Amino acid sequence: MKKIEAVIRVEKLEDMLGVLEELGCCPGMMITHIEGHGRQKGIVEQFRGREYKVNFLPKVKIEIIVKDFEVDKIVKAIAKTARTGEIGDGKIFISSIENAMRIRTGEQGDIAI
Amino acid sequence: MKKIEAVIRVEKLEDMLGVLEELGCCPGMMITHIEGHGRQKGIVEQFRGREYKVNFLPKVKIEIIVKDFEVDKIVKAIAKTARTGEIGDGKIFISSIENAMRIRTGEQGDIAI
Amino acid sequence: MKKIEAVIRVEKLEDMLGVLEELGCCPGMMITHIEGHGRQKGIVEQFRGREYKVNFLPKVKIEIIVKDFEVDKIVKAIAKTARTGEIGDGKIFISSIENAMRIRTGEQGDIAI
Amino acid sequence: MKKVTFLILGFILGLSILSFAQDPGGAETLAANPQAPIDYVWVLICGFLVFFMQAGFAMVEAGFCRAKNATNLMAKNTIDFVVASLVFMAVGFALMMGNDYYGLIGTTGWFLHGDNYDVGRYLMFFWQLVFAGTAATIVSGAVAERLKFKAYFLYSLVVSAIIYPIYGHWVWGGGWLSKLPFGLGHVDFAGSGVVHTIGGFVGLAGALVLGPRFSKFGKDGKPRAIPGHSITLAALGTFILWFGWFGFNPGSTFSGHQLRIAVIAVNTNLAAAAGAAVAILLVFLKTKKWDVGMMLNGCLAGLVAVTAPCAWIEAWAAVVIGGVAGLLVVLGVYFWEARGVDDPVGAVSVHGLNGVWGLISVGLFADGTYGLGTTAGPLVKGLFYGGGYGQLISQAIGAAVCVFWAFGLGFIAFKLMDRYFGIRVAPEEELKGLDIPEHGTPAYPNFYTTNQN
Amino acid sequence: MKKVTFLILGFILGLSILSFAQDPGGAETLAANPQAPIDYVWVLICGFLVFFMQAGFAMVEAGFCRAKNATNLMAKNTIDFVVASLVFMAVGFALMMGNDYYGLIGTTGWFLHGDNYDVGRYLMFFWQLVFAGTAATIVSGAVAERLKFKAYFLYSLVVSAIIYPIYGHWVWGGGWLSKLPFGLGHVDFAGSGVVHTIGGFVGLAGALVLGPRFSKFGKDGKPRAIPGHSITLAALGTFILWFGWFGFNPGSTFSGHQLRIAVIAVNTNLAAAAGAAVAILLVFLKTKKWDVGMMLNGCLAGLVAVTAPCAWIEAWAAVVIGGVAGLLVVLGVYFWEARGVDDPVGAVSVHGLNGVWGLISVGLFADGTYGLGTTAGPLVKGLFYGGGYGQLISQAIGAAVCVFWAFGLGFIAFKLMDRYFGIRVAPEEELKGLDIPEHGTPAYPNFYTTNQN
Amino acid sequence: MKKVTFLILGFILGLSILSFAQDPGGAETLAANPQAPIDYVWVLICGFLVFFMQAGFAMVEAGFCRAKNATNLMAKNTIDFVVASLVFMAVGFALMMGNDYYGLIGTTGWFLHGDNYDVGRYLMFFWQLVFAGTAATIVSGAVAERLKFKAYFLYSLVVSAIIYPIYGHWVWGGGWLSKLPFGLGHVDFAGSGVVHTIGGFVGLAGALVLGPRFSKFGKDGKPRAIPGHSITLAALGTFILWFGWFGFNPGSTFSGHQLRIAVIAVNTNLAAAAGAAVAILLVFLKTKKWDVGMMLNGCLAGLVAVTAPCAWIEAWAAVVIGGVAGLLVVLGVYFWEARGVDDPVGAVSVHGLNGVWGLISVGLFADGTYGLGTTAGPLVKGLFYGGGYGQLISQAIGAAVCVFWAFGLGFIAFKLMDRYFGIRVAPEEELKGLDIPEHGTPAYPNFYTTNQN
Ligand SMILES: Nc1ncnc2c1ncn2[C@@H]1O[C@H](COP(=O)(O)OP(=O)(O)O)[C@@H](O)[C@H]1O
Ligand SMILES: Nc1ncnc2c1ncn2[C@@H]1O[C@H](COP(=O)(O)OP(=O)(O)O)[C@@H](O)[C@H]1O
Ligand SMILES: Nc1ncnc2c1ncn2[C@@H]1O[C@H](COP(=O)(O)OP(=O)(O)O)[C@@H](O)[C@H]1O
Repeated sequence: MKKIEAVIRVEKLEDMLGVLEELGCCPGMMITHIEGHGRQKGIVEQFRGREYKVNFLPKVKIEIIVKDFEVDKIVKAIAKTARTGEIGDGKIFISSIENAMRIRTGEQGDIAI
Repeated sequence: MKKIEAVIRVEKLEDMLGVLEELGCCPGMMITHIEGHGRQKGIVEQFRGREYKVNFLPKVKIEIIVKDFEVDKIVKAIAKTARTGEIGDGKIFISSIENAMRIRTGEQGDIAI
Repeated sequence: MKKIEAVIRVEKLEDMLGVLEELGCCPGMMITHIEGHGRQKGIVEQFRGREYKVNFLPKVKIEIIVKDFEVDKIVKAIAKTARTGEIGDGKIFISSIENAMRIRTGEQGDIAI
Repeated sequence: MKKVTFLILGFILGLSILSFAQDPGGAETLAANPQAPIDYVWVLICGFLVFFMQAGFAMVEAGFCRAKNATNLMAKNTIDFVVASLVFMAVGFALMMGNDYYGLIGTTGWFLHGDNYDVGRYLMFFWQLVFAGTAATIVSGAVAERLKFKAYFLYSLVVSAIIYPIYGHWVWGGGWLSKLPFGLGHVDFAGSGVVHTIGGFVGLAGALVLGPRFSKFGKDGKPRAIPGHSITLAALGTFILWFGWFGFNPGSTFSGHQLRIAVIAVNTNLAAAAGAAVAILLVFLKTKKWDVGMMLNGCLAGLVAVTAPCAWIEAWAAVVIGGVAGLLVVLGVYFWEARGVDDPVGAVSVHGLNGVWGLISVGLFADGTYGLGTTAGPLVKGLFYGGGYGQLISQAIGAAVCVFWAFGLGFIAFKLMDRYFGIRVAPEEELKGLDIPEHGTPAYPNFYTTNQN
Repeated sequence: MKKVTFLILGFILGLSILSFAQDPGGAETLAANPQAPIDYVWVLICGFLVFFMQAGFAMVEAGFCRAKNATNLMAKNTIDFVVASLVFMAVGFALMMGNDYYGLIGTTGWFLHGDNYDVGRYLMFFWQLVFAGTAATIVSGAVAERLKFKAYFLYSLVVSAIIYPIYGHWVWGGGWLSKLPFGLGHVDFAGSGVVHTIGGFVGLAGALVLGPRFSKFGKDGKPRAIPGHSITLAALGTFILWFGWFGFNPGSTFSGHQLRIAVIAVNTNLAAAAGAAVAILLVFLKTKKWDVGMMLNGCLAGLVAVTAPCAWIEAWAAVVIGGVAGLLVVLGVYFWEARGVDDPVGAVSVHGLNGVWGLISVGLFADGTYGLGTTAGPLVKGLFYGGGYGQLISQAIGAAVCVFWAFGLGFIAFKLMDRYFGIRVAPEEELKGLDIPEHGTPAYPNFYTTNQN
Repeated sequence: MKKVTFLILGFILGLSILSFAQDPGGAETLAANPQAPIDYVWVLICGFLVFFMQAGFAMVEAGFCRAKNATNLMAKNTIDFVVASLVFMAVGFALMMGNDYYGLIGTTGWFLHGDNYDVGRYLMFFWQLVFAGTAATIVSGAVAERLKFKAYFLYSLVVSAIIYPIYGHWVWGGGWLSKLPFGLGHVDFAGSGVVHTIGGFVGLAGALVLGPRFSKFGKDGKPRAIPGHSITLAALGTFILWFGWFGFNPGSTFSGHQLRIAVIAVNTNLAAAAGAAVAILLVFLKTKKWDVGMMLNGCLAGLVAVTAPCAWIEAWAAVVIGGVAGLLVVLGVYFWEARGVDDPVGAVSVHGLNGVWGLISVGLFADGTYGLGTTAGPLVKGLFYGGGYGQLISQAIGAAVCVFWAFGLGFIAFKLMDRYFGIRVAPEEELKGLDIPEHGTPAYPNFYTTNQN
């Protein structure tokens, strides 16, 4: 099993869900609202006449645990959906998961995903 | 060292803490409020007379880094506490951690946990 | 590639960013506001005359994916910046990442970081 | 000679508002009493302020409860006034202010019809309505975070059609309590009893029938704090209530010609301040923290307590009465919790206990400078000013009756509903919060909320 | 004899406010009419309440929209009144209340200068200004979450300099509509038409020119709900509006001597209650949930509808008119959405539709007990009270003119601006929310916000 | 002849409120002056509105500060009025309005006792109290996010027992400033100086003694923005203040018979609008963003500035005065920050600077149509209306005295407290926010908050 961890633009979340659902092979996911910092410049905001720079941009982190052979398909789908070509599109990280358990049933391993 | 990553129902968090404390062997944890998407149907909400479907349900993600031999005990405890038998109970994922450091002391490895 | 996962005090976040920027070698990061539970005692709050204990303290989790050889430098920097010597300074966990992709360009592997 | 002058004034005034039924246009009333406009303007504007208290209650209750029930609290705090408006017009007003039937109920004026299509009657209706609405909305705090909306809807009907107007008739409608043979009979200037004690004890009944919220009491049975989701809203609500109270108390002269309104305004304000000061200091002594929530409760407690005596006391007495209220509300909150009663916003202590204290205080502090809406007639005098025990007795009787009536009927109403369809939401609904299961609408969908229980 | 008395009173009163131009100190006006103070006090305080409605609109609109546009909504709801204050003083007031020119426009009083430096004129200006500000602010809801601030700034100029005052002149400034030969001519007691229909239909024009918000309609073209970010603020805003409306309607007698104000206050309140009740029950039948948002809309709909008739009807009629308004607002919201119109807060249905209904209802329910600010003159009588079709016709004409005028000029104004500089923000700005790109200031920087679209 | 009539009226009126000490019931006062009710009603209702400003200040300050200090701000904004109510009753009122002692202080009326148990005195007390409370609450903004609650508690005592009432006596209590031999002596119609300059400069003293908040100035010493946590609350608060100001200024006639109230209301509103417009446009020129926070500050600045002159100027002057205020507040905010002064909500610029500007403006724009609460007596005339420099000089002297008095005593008070127990919270408490360490109560426990510093 692998964990696919993708950081994407907030406004891409809804489409992403649609795409993954169609794709069928997405068993579930965890969405976390994070603040990201990378190449993308922070934005300038202002308050009562004084400007200030915000270095953290709101991003969404999607985590999906999938069977090994499904990784590529999903990564491709995510990348395709999230891409705008502008700096700030985000990244996808892959790591390995040793085991999984579905709490409801106690099933373990691939079937638990 | 392993990381135990569990997605559970929001309302189970408090009990979970109690159980793990009793268990004694829980050195610490990170709690993240996430939005989950899985088999569980989203709920229907409404606003000014119009209904809409929410596909993301609030869930809590608990991350605990533990020594290898403690994994089973903790996973069991979590599963037992989080189970209701209804769809939406959540899942537990295990992955490996290569090293840990306690910032306060600089200790590394198992003793840092 | 490794993932450096550090739990630190909320009030250390701003300094941390500065330090890592200077360090230069920090390609990007994900910041998550979490609630932590560890050795540090929870705090006592009160509402309408009645006190209650809060077991979860606000903490910040920083995740940085870096090339293997940069790990030490960054970990040291984080530890140095986050340390106060008081219980609650937090911890740093290292795990391995198998692959990364920059969505914008599709680049994979180390260059994607 | 002066005496004469103002007796006449008082007389004309009296007429202006009561007589001339069937003057929908108001011209005849005006012709008969050119002084009427100032009274109408005063009563209406004060009535508007009292209405605004609805917003105050909504904000205080929302602020003191959790985010997951905020929509439900907004719904309840709106619907109770909506229902009260319609029901009180249909039957409540007639029962309360209609022609008296053996001191028990009023019997005329259903649907504001016939003779009641008159500027004076409409004025009185408006005034009594905003008070009825206040009594009704107090309860929502005590039963918060677990009562079904449907049950609250029905409860609103009962309180504004029966519980409030009938007791109101006994005190303000010429009913038997106002005719008690001790002192000047039971008096309640602006409604510590009629409005607040009623609301507070119906609330107690509701809280008892419902039982405490999940997780309010630990497995050890010890009470636990369940912090509200916005101190800012709670404070805003308190300010709005304080503001509205300046309509509630001074407006109860029902006449701008009673210059006593200046004294009433001052007393109202001083009691609020004293209540807040005592409450925050008390808790500070106990926990070494400056407890805002309790200060807000203390402020409201002072306002509730001074509501009955405000027109008959002088400044220093208002400070004392308010201070005692601050003490009572702190003790009250601990008392009820110790007895396993869960009152999420402290409504029972603020309105119930201090409503009673307010009624009693009249029998102690009334200084004999003012009477029943006039300085002419007999004056209200309490124990400390040589008035003897008479007034005190009337006040005690009235207070006791009020408590029994409110608690009794409230208990019956909630029990009956519970018997028929169950008034408490399902446990998992309570855990998730009432907003989505009952209304489908989370209060703050754009915000990330935490500590859901 | 009584008749005489109040005719005289009415007469003096009439004078007091209109005559004596050039009395900046007010002493002569007072000497000529010792009764004037009560009228000034009443009108001013009611005017203050109307001003406070600005806060109500701001809260309702913010509550019904998303957190990412809250700063923008605060900016718009403030700037419209700021602009209205300055522009209406410069030209609006003169166009509306200046000496009539062939029933079309007023022509004197620019910049409140010369003769207008008079307590009576200033009083009238203040009153008309807070009304103009209300009409202006209604639109911000219909165009919310996508209109550029700059465009709103300019729109505010147009509405308070031209659209509102000219139509206002036709009805309240002695213009042609008020002189229609049917019934007593077109009458609109407190502005269901002049204020609300105008605001609502200018809003419709804006919504149409702008088009719907991104994601309001699915790919299938089906309307989707976009929940607002705070039900608490929406409810608070509704209470503030309800409160302010007690200045809006009763204050429109422009005199405290019209004791009819008591009837007006009661009717205003009953219509609000009926509207809320019907709206929440209707939606409950459809979705089995107690819909708070729609109840709040229903409440406002009732208030809008009763604004025109409030002085000429009795209680039961107010309930009926408000109830129908509750029905209309629910149907309206579905109707516009079905037609692809995106009105984020329901302004078009609440103010537009029900403004029209309010005007019409006068022609049906006016009961002939009250006339044009007096019980002396001719009385307003509708169809159901044997007044025949006359009044109804006048009302229909006025309503039609109002809709065309407001929608027409509104459409032209927004189209022109769109032609020149584009009135809609860039798509990515809309997605991110207007707060940062337009104002640089997120509304809630300390909070973690989610579901950004 | 007319003159005579209103002279008489004015005379009777004068009596009504001042004479007849010891009339707790109000009947004699009424008999002596049947016209009194309108004045009592007017003054009280305006006073209620002024009280409501407390809520406005609380919301503006909370909105402009961070979520982690919201509870603390609610606590401070409540306690200051609580303390003011009790202390002003005990000593403040006597010092301010008691019998004059060599133009320095008042000496009678402690605890509202004895002769002061009189409707007229109570009325005056209520009015002066709500003003004292306003002066007190202004300071909380300037010292926000770092001052200990305990220190604020004590400060409230000092300001409402000494600083405010003594200066108030000099201007409104018949003290020496009101008797300056230039023009009509120092005049301050509704308190630009007595209330706002006092509050603003005591605030400046506090801010200086405290020093800036952690992270307000970068290592390079450059000022940094610390955004507030809710623009919505800030805007709501501003609307509430604007609303309350309609009580603050027009109510300061202390009589409903002064029809000038209409002019005052209009001027008040125009200045607010002009201030807001200028402020937002100025910042737009600088940053190309529509800055809501500064617009709200500008609006308040306009209100503060027009408070002194509102009764003596005409509409266009109000626009000019407000516009200048908008300019001053923007410059002021940058000025203080550039000097290392940290004023989290801009209180010093809004109330301090513009309070002074308001006092000066009287000497320039007073148009000689109105005098000291009457059109009879001598009229106030400024430089631009041929009044010469006399009035201007008096205004300048008064302003200077006000600034020195407020800043001086404020500085001493805060310094002394700091010497004894340290008025600033510990650094880590400031970082975490004051809510939990000082009060134990986070303002928003259900919400996930971020950017804690
Ligand atoms: N090495 C990294 N470790 C953790 N998160 C990263 C890393 N690089 C990028 N990110 C995340 O991806 C987001 C987008 O990256 P950014 O550099 O801004 O744009 P791009 O990926 O298009 O170059 C960042 O906001 C950050 O949250
Ligand atoms: N493959 C997965 N990857 C990531 N998160 C998952 C995965 N499967 C489930 N989850 C998380 O677990 C939660 C519960 O899973 P769900 O399928 O709804 O119920 P159950 O686990 O009982 O089948 C989901 O909301 C989601 O957050
Ligand atoms: N074994 C662990 N697994 C996950 N998170 C941990 C673990 N140990 C500590 N943490 C996180 O680190 C934070 C600080 O740890 P704590 O024990 O409180 O202080 P210290 O690290 O100084 O002993 C905790 O709040 C928790 O979020």
